Parts: sequence; C-alpha cells; structure tokens
Amino acid sequence: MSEETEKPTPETTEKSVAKQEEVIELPALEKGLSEKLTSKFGEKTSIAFVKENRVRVDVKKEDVHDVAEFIRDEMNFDHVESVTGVDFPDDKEIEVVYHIGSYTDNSLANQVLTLATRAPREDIPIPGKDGTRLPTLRDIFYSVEFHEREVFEMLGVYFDGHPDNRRLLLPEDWADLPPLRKDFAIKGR
Amino acid sequence: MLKDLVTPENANVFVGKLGDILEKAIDKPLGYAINWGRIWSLWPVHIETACCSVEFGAASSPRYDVERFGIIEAFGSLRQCDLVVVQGTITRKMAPRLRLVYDQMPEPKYVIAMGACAITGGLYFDSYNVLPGIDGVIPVDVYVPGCPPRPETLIQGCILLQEKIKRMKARKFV
Amino acid sequence: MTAELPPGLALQKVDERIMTLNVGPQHPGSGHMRIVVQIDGDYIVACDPDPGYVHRGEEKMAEYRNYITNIPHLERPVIHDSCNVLYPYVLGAEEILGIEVPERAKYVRVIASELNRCIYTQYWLAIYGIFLGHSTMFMWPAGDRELLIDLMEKMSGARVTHAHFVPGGVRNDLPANFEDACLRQVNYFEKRIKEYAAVFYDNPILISRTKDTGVLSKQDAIRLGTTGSVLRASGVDYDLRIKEPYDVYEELDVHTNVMKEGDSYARSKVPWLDMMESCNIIRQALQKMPKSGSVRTKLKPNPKTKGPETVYKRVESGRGSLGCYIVSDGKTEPYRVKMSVGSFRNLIALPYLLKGEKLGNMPSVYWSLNYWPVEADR
Amino acid sequence: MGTATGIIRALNSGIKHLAIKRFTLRYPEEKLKFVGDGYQFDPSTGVGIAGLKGRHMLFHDHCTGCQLCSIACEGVAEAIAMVKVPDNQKQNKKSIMPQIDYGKCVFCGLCVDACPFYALYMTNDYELSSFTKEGLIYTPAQLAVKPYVSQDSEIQITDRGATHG
Repeated sequence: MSEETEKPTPETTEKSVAKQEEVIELPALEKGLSEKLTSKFGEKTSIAFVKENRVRVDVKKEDVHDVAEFIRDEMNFDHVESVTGVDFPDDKEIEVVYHIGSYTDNSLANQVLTLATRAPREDIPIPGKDGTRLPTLRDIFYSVEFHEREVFEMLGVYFDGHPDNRRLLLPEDWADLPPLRKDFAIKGR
Repeated sequence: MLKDLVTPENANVFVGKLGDILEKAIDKPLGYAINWGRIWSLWPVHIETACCSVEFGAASSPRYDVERFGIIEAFGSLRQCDLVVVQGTITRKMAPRLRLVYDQMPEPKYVIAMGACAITGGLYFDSYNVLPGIDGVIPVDVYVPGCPPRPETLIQGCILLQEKIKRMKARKFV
Repeated sequence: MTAELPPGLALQKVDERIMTLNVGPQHPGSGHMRIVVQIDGDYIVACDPDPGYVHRGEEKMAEYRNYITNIPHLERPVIHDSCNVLYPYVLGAEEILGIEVPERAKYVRVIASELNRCIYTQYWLAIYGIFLGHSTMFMWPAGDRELLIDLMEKMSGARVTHAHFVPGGVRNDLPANFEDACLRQVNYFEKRIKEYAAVFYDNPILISRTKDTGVLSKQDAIRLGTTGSVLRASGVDYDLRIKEPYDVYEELDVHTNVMKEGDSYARSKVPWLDMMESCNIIRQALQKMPKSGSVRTKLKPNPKTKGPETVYKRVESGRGSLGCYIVSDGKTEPYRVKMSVGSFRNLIALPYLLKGEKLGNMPSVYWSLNYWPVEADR
Repeated sequence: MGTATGIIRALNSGIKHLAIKRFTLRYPEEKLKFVGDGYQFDPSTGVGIAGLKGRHMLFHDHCTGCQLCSIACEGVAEAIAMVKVPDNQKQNKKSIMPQIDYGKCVFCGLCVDACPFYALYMTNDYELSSFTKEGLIYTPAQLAVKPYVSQDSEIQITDRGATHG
C-alpha cells in the first residue's frame, strides 16, 4: 500500500491534483524530517507519504530498532502515542504502526511520525510461539509497554525482549484466535 | 399429651407444621410491615459494570435524588445490600464477578437491568466479548431501557420495583 | 553485635511479609477495573493494573459497519464525553470521504465539544470527591453538571449519548434561543465552579491527602508518554487545541493551565482550571459563530480514493490527546479503526506512581490520573 | 493559610448553601420541559430538527414499508424488525411496518434520518421501564399512539441559585 499512496497516480482527477500541489508547498519541516531519515538510512527506509503534519516511514523489521533509536536520539521525538496492528491476510503480513510524537521540541509539537513495520503472519497462530515476532521498542520508548501488550493479545504479534508480554484486556480463559485478525469472524457476519 | 405426640422421629415435621400455622396466622399484617420496610430501604450494591454508571451517578445527584424514594446511594459492603443495579454491559470477564457478587448478598435481593446492554446486549449484539443480556447470569426483576436510560427512567423503574415488592409474599424470606 | 529482632519478625522472610491484595472490580475505590497490589505493611511494593472488564471489541465491530453507523458505536467508550471521543473519528472520516464542513457547523462542534469537556470533568471531579470521602464534592459537581447537560439536551436531544457529530457537520441546527440560554447557564456555571476553591481546593484536609503523593516529575511524564491534565500538571505545556488546532480553534483565544508540582493535588486542580478556560472558549465561539447558515453537507458514503489510505487525526479530549487511526481500502466500511485514548496512555503511570506509596493514598492517586476504565478497555 | 482557618472557610462556604433554593426536580410530580415535540428529520433539506430522542412515533398513513429504517438500524442495534400488519389496520404496499424493541434500541435517531417519507419521528416519551422483556417490544399499533407528556418544569436561574420553579 505504501507505493500507491506515495505519489499521485496519473489517473487522479483535476481536483485532487490541485490539492496535491497545495500540500507540496506546505510541509517544509516534514520534508526535512523525511530527508534526515533517508540520508541516514538510505535504502532501508521508504517514505510512504509526506502530508501536512504527518510523515510515514516504512521499514523492515530488522531495522525498526535502529530507526527508532535514531528517531529518539537525533530527531527529538520522545513518546509513542499509539501502537496499532493491522492484519493483511492477503500479503501474509501483520503491520504494526507506531505513531510517535514529541513533547520536548516545540517545533515538532504538531508532528506525528508514523513508523510502520511488518511481521510475517501465520495462518494458524500460536501466540508467542510462532514466527509472528517483532523486536520490542520498549527499551527505546518506555511508553509502548501497554500498547505492545495490547497488540500481542489482539493480533498475536510477540515482541522479543518485552519484559511483560502477558494478557491485558481479554478474559483469562480466552482460547480463540486473536480477535483483531481478519479471519476471526464475529457473530452473524 | 404433647410429649406422647412428639416423638424424636416426627419432631421436625411437627415443628415445621406449627411454624406454618403461625405464619399463616400473622402473614398478612406481618408481611405488610416487612415489605413496607423493604420498600423504603433499598440499598444498591456499589458495582459498576460499564458506562451506565454515569447516569446512575446522576440519579443520586441533587437534581434527581433517588434518596427521596428510599434508595440510598450506592454502598461499599455487599453484605448489607439488597439491590443490584446492573449498570450496562456485562462482558465475559465481568460475568463471573457479577454472579459472585450476587451470590454473596443476603436474601431478599432484587435486580434492575439498566440499559440496553444489560437487557439484550444492545449495541454489542455481535461483539465477541459481550453477553447478550444478563438473564443467563442472574434473575432480573425490572428492565430499564435506554442507552443509557435517563435518570427519570431509572427512577420509574425503581418505583415499579417497589410496586413489585409490595405485592410479593414476604413470608418466603422470613 | 547486631540488634536482636523480635522473635516473630526475625523468623519471617521478606516474601512472607508481603501480602497480595485485590482491589476491585467490586470496590468503591476502583470502578470497573481491578488493581492487584502487593503491600508490605502499609506500603505498596508492586502494582499490577488489570483492565479489560469492559472490553467490548469496538475496534473489531467498526470493521463491519459503514462510516455513518459507526457513530453510535464509537462514542460509547466515554458516554459523558461523547462529542470529544467521536471528534477524531469524524475528522478522519471527513478526510477519507472527502467532505467539506460548513463554517457554522464547525462552531457548533466546538461549543458542543467544550460543553462536553466540562460535563466530563464535573463527573470526574464528583467521583474524586467520593474517593476522598468528601460528600459535598460529589453533590456540587454532580448537580452543577446538569446545567450543561440541559444545554446539550437542547442541542442534540439526548442527555449524554448525543450521536450529534457526523462526517460533514452536525445532525441538527441549534434550536431557537439557544445562544441566550447557553450564555446564561455557562455564566452561572462558571460562578458556581469558582466556589469549589474554598470548599475543596483550599481545604486543608484535601491538601494533606493529595499534596506530595504520587509525584510525577517532568522527565518521567514525557518518558511515560502521559497526556492531558496529567502531563500539564507535571509542567509540560502541551494542548492540541493550541499546538495542532482543528476546526476553528485557530480563530479562538485558547490558554492552557500548567502546574509544576506533578502531584495528585496538581493533577486534580488542572482540570478545574481548564473548565474555566472552556467557559471562555464557549463565550468566544458564541460571539463569533455565523448567525445562520448550513450545518450539514450531504454525506457521501464512498471514500474519495478507491485505493488504500490512512488517516491519523488527533483532538484534545477531557482526558488528553485522543487519536484516531483509520485505514481505508476503498470500501464503504473502514478496514481498521484504532482509537488511541488518553486513559490507556495514562494507565502506564499507575504502577509507576503507586510504588512506594501508602495504600491509603491509592484512590487519590488512581483517580487523579483522569482515568475512565471503559475508555481504556474500549 | 492555616489549617483552622481553611476548615472554617470550607465550612462557611458550605453553610451559605442552606439559604439557597432547592435544586431538586421532584420527578413524578413535575417533569422536564424539552425543546419541541421530539427529534425529527427533514429529508428535503437533509438536516434534523432539534428535539428529545425518546420513544418513536409511526405515522401509518405515511409508512410505505420500504425497510430503510430497519436497514439503518442493522449496523447499530438491530432493534427494528419489519412485521406484518393485521388485516383490519391501515395497510401499505408491502403490508409491513416497523416494530421496535426498546430492549435493544439506543435512541440514536439514525432511523429517523433514514426515513424519506416523514413517517418515523421521535417523541418526548422516555418512561419505558417494564417488568418483562416482552413489554419493551412496541408493535406498529402501539407506536402510532402519540404519548401524552406533561412538561412543566425548566431550569430557572435566579439570584439565589438555580431551581426548577
């Protein structure tokens, strides 16, 4: 999905082209942020889009730890607002999206840097014991602790190195699939 | 003579019969007095299960003031309570706890199901973690619909419950 | 020579002295969540919050509903702040569906959002009064909040669950004479909340119970990623109404209140100061609002682009920054909706703050985190 | 400020309220006054008309049995079911009309927004408590009855506090 949202496709209507030009003028700061990342990591990161106040970076799961460390240390982003897991059964992948914000740097106060990575997905999940794994970011951003626990129980992504990968919200006797996976069907649908 | 009638074998039966006769004799006036006492001192247990607790709080607020009807503000210890107002959604994690609370309360006890979630599951009819109504967990006396019900509707439900208690047989729990 | 311990104590190992205590879910000081605390005597050694008693799977159900039928669902996490909790979703849906909002609707939204913030904070304050055993502080806010609930009822037709915001504006126009009634009741409300100072905030009993308990330093508040009043009470000036203004907040004069102490007292005082600011904002918005005009543009059910699109929108709710991440795949239903809620983000501070605190301070620290369990569980 | 003066100030500010008028609404005797006759929707402009979202009211002569309200409720609460109308009552083309289960209804009013024929409105009636679940199901005939709602009381703000008159 990242390639498609990156640049306007030729088929776009006039209206959206006009909108796109407007957007390109605005984000000078956002452009700087994305260039900072690409100059450091080069091929490892791909900038999915640069919108007003929002920059999205896609990285491979091997590099997510290094990129996150760079974002914290060099780019002044200091906390994670949310960690979202999105299931893509067609790609056989689960996307984990970190929305990273900054309190300390006033110029970055309205920016949200979106760091997305993907974990392999197994059709028959055994949460915690199969290959659906990602390195944890808890040693970099302390604030992801409960969010990663939630992603683990809702999607079955195990975070290597997380100190406390226990169940958080679901009942103690939950023995079904992780509920936010697309193949978990709710009643009558 | 009584000594001959009552043998150790039939003593239990005899005492039971005597109790029945006594109860029948004073049932009407005594039962009325007992029910009168129960109506004007309903103590709801302090268990919030979901978001309807906001309107339950509003019902105890100065504007609606359910204490006028003898429903005292929600109370901590469930050993002294006789009313459960199930304030909204019962999830699968909460259901055993609700039953546990209900079982620990002394008889007599009454249940008001407050809100659409507690009656039928409401908005969450197809959720994976919500029970379709609390009828399967505890018996319900009065249903108060709404999402959440207005405090007036809850008060109306409480008045209905008081009507129901008035017509109940008090003897069962004497 | 070492000092001789009494025989009973000398035999006990440290593990035996530590007791595990369950607080909740049926407990007046916990609400709908369970806190497992380990105590050594009177001091909390470790704390493990156990939320999830109201986990209803809102995010999963949102994937099966279209953009308009999601509205009653996504406001249920915080019913007494339902306008704010719906706000980021509506903003995100507008971007995905490509809908413009009329100017008057933006002002109506801001008024509704600020009224809801006050209603939420008043209820929170009432429960804080109960937790501290201060009955007057339950009765006053719970009664005064009805003034604003009446306004919301006039505006949208429901006491707490309004379902009033839709992509493209609001569902109905303001009734006649709403502006006068709003101004009168908001002014009276502001006069009333100023009276809380003497009975609650300057009360030595409250001060002795909340001062210097659960201190969260500025560095830790940033590191833990807390938000809203918890963050502002620790000295970080961060409010999305100023930093990333949405709808018409740019044209209004908004101030935030920051305290440096970071203890329970500061965390309980910042929302109260914010309420007065909200009254100011409502008055400004009433003045600047266009007197007539459309309040709703026609809804388009399909996303404007057929391809995948993601949107992340944030607003400042009663509990802090509230983000909504919507993934669309071009269908009439969203592919994934994630609410990043303030309560869930502040929950991480609870084990951190309670460690080393006395058990008696637990309710005052816990509820000062501006926590609403239903929202955290979603 | 010392402890003693603080407590005296707190007590004093509370004692002042002894002289303030009663705020309590004496509910079964007096009822709140609402705006208008309940939430309505105008399909020609696409904007609703403010009012309380209470029990529904169905106009039998406008209802065409198109099921749009039922479809709108499908994703929300599935409270509306289309039922057959008895032969002795007013019929429409498909002879079905909505029946609403108030045990499921959440009073969001999206069904009113969906109705293009001015047939479904909401009223000011909110007193719906019942002893049984069946008592919460309102048939089309019951929904056609306009509720009698006495509304007399409104918040009044005077110099001596807010009151309901």
